[in-house]
Amino acid sequence: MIAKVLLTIWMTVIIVAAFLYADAAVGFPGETSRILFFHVPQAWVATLSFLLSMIASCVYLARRNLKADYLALSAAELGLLFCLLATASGSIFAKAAWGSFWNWDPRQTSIVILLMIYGAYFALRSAVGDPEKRRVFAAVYSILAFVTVPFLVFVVPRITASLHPEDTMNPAKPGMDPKTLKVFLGSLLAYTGLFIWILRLRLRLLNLEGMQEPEFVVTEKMDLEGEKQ
Amino acid sequence: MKEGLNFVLGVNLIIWSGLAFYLFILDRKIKKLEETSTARRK
Amino acid sequence: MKSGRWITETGSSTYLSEAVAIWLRDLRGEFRTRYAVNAILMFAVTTLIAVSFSIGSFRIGEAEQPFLYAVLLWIILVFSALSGLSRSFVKEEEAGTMDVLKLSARPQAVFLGKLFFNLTLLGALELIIVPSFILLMNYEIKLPGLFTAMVVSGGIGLGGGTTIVAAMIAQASARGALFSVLSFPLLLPLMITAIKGCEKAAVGANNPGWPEVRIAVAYSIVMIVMSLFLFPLIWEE
Amino acid sequence: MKSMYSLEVSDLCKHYSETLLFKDISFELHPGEVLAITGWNGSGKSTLLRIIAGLVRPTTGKVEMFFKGESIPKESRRRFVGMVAPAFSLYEELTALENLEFFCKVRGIAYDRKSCLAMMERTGLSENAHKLCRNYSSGMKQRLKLAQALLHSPPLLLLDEPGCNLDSKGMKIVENIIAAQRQRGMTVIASNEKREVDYGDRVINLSE
Repeated sequence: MIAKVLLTIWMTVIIVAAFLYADAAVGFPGETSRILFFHVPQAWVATLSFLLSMIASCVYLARRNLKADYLALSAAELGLLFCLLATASGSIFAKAAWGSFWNWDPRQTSIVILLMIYGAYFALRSAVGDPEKRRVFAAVYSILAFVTVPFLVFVVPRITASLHPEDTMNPAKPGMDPKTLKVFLGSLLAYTGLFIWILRLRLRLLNLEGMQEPEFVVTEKMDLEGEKQ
Repeated sequence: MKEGLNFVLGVNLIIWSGLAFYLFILDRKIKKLEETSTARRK
Repeated sequence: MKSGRWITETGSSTYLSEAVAIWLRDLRGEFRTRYAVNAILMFAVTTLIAVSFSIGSFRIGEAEQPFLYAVLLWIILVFSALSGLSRSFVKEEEAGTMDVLKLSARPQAVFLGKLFFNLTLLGALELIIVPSFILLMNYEIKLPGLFTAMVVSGGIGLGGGTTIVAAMIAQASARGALFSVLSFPLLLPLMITAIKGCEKAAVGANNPGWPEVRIAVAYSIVMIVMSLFLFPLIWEE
Repeated sequence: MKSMYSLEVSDLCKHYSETLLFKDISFELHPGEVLAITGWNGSGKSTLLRIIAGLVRPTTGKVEMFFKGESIPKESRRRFVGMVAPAFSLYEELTALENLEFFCKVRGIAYDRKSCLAMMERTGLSENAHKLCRNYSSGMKQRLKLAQALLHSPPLLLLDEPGCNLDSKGMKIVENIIAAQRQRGMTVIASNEKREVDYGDRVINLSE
């Protein structure tokens, strides 16, 4: 409980610091670079949750315990949410810094492709009726999609960058003077904390739903009883 | 330029406090649900 | 029956021979019903005609031609593949032969057999579409060797990436649309690479070691190896 | 011959999301025995057979086949099992012989025309071995499914309503098959027809 209160305070500190304490990075019009204290952690959490969902999927395929699937599902849901946030904040920044909401800069392409993978993941989950098959297929797909991510990270920037000669400086890391770095890392920590907080809430909800299923012979393999959180 | 920042800061803080508050409510609601369901199960 | 021939030892035949049996069976079935070939070729030919009619070789300047034509070629190839490659599994499910196949063949053999079948379809698709695309659009290619290597390795990647997805959607509802939605994100890295490779081939840029072709080959190997591990999980209940 | 093969099913249970199909099904089977499984429609007869064949995963419980005392891994169980079910169908665009040829090769048995033709003879299909299955009547398709299930002379034969769509001659063939299988292997029949249930030495009723 205390952790959540601390996290709330910490995030507030970060928000204030992002606007007052840190100063705007050079090379960007006016104060626009400040959004990066929020945009980059969002993208970071989206990728982190995709990785977590993939690992949970591997665990599910290996041991077929329901908890792993719940984790894979909630991580994917949160990943999609943060991916949308990152795309939105990214295009706001693009509008302010380069004048156009969308110009397929390598960072934007990778985020959109991640968005499409999540979209496909949930399309697959909703298209398979049998619960057992749905969980296996979703797990297999998230592993397959994860395997293509390294190609995206290395292939897309190298190729799309050269496709757009007027590609300007990569906005990922603004000029990292110590003050900005402190706030940036703090924000990264805050967002990761927020991610874990919401994830746990979502997991507890899924467990509650899981318990609603009718009383039937429950095997030790499928332990639906939530062990003490 | 500065006062523009204060406005944006204010908006962000309001959004964040709303979100945090919502999360705390969710937390309590789920805890209550968990108690009732574990009670029913015993 | 002659004296009962008990199958005592388990692996009496290699995966490959079983896969070839499935491949030949699929080819024979396809030759008679032309179920998948029609879908793919119809789609490819109509899109090709539409593209060449609307854009034609006169409207685009010399400078952009190599890149834009490479994009158009690969859009036609990828979406034609997506319109037909799921058929081999979907037909098995709809005809009810999937259960018998599950009972008689090993999952890896089924995957390889279907992969070979899909690659055959893609080979036919490329043999017909790529030359006619080059003719219809009189697409000038300076390095034909690199271009062919790119088209072939891209095609193998297409087959490698989509076969396991086809097996999954065959056992799900809303099959057609789902196949493209699921396959496209997986194919994007391959498609971007192939476009880049074909553009370089057309422009004749010096391109030591054909990096794009090597990326496409690496992609195919990764996807096929991953699919071999994952396929048994989606094949057996 | 007696203890060469055996099948052990221990406290099987299967449910589909809400409905519970059956619970605590246990039995053992040895060569020479025929087990009949009966029950109302939807009582899970076919599902039980599919679980034994390894096509479906049970919610709880275990199915194990032994060869000379050693447990056969699930992946290779299919080489020791032949199954016929109404939901199955063979490749319509191929001829009967091509179907059998395919199933021989895919199971890794050396394909020889003679034994396939002999199998066709045994199921009374020899005169239209070269016709496309699309033009087969449902009875003839059912007999071809029986032929396919016996190709690799499986020690365990699973028959889900073997007699469906069969005329009296067809039923005679099924009887011979069951009699022949009794000599050297195990058989499980799932059916509601009294005649087929009577083939079984033991009967399990799923909807008691």
